[in-house]
Amino acid sequence: MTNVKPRIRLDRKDIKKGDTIEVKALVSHTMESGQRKDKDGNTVPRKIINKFTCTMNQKTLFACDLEPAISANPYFHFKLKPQESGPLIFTWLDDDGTRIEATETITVS
Amino acid sequence: MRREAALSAAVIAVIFTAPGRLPAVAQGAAAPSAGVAPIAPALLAVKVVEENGVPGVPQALTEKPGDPQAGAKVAVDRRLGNCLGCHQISALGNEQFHGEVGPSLDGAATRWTVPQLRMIVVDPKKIFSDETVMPSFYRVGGPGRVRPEFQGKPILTAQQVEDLVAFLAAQK
Amino acid sequence: MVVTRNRRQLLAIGAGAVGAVVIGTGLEVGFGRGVAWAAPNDTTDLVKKFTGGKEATAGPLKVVAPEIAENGNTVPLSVMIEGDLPAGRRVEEILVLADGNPRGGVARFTFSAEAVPEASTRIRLAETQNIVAVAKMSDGSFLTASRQVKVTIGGCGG
Amino acid sequence: MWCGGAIAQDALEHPDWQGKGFAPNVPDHPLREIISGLAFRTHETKAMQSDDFNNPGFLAVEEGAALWSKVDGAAGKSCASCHQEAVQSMKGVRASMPKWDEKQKKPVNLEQRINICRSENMKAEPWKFGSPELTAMTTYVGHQSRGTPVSVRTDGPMKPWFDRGRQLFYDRVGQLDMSCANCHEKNYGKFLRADFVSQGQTNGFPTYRLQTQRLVPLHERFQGCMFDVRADPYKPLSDEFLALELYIAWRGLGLPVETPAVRN
Repeated sequence: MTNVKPRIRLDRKDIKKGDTIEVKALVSHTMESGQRKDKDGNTVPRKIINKFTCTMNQKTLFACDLEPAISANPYFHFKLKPQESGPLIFTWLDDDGTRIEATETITVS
Repeated sequence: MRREAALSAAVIAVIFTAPGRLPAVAQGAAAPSAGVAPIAPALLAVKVVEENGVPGVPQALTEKPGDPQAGAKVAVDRRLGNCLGCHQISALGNEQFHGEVGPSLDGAATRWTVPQLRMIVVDPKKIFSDETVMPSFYRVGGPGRVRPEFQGKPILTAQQVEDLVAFLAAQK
Repeated sequence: MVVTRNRRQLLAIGAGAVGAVVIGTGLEVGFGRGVAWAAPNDTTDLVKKFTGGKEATAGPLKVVAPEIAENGNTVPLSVMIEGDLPAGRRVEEILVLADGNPRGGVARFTFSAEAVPEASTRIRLAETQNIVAVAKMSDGSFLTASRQVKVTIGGCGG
Repeated sequence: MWCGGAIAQDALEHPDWQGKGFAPNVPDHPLREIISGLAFRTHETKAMQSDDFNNPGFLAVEEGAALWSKVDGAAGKSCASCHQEAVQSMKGVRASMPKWDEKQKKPVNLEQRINICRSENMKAEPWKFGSPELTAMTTYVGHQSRGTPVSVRTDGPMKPWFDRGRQLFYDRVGQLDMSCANCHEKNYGKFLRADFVSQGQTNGFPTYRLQTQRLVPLHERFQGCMFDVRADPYKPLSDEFLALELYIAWRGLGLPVETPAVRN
């Protein structure tokens, strides 16, 4: 599914300092584990998203290193307490070097 | 447990079909000649004997006696008997998740004789009814569209049937 | 009717209970003694590598997952801190492992000071096993928690 | 007949499916109560379906939405060129599928309808069954009927197809000698090992399956069931599966479309 944009949902985008934002992130990916065999008995090579990060102003707020034990279409739900306004940049890194990015801007007052 | 209706009509004394491999394609259900109960075609060579109105297979299918330990494995293995798919069996309490489609097999040997247990494994439709969901484990033919790799083969081998019967005979 | 549990389950329960004190002990109950456990994977080594051999203690870390997964390929999982951490201590990372998969690694979450130490995802479990979480604290100490998830067995033989 | 004991369930909880359906409002219906497959799933799975963000099936809804307005084929058209906004134009479409097609002289399902549109109106290559594109579009169009009760026609020229479908539903096939009815009519609401058997309703398809971790079209699910009873499955979009799809849709008359549902 090449047309699919990653899905991001923030429960709110305008917050006061000290407040918590809930973030959900979902991306379309088969997360081929490298342990599966195809019809002819050949091992299907591993191809997974191996890293997910959420950064702001060059600072990593939340990250996850993924192993093949993460289900296809990786889903994350986490909470941030951002101290400043700006774009939250979400990045998914594929084993093959492909980078998927999404941005959501928040305001902290 | 109530025994479901036994045989539909005429007493089946002996059913013999050619041993060994049978034609792969289903022969359809409409084979019986006039006056004979509609029995599933192409039963493997087993001798069915009715006792007190209930059919059974008194003669073991193999010379080697059944091994209840091996039979327990047949009951568990999802590619063999897969008995746990539908039945609860306390003797296999180490195995997770017992199905509940059929009755518990605890005490099976107190409800059925060994020939009857063998009959149930070989072709349960003879004892229950054609409606039973339980597969016939030692029969070929009958149902249609069998996947090529299973055509002409029963679900269990004769030895696996004997092992399973030995296991069931121990469920008292 | 007597509920018979297999050795593995009993041991797993034991591991959970003992693991509530010190993970070293908990894992030894699970992996040691040469018990008939499914081939131990690299979970123990991964924990050692993560902690540098330090002891991980029970604490407010919690693993949330269904007791029985409807399907092992998509199991909802959350790790979180329940209750308050001692002042000045913050969770920097949480390592998540599955001790019955071909390989133990599942995920490693990194939390900045601007993140709540809590995350959810969906994971693959090959069979009934324990999910083990180890949290690295800002003061260099480690917390641990585990949770057994039973993975269902399908009815059809195929 | 069966006794549910602790040993069998291994702490498996029976989902609370009873009373979650409704009585069929046609005579001679084989089910006392029509119940969506959702009622047979665990609360974690229900929760995944009930939140449109958590539900990974929405990845396909979004892909379908993108394809809807993508020009393809010699006619230089997209779906949107003729049908404008799917939210309005496709509402209810999925609920009445499969539907009689006068030109083809047979019923067609949603996948076939989409491909007929592609080849006839867009002059584009039909999508292959099971391709991400066809499944995504089927999901997207199907989703526009979410909440609409299933209401297939089974009279007139559909009648022989309906009868054929019913026959297929009760036909025992494969080495395991089983029919759809053996499980989904006689034994729903029971554990088959750890699989909790549903009525085999189709109102959620294409469905995101936890097992395959992707959207599964209905005919692929049919194939899976036949394969598991060691039968040689019919081909997707074959007349047999079309007839079966029609008949099972009728068994679920009145169930709201849930596309994309989440199932085990």
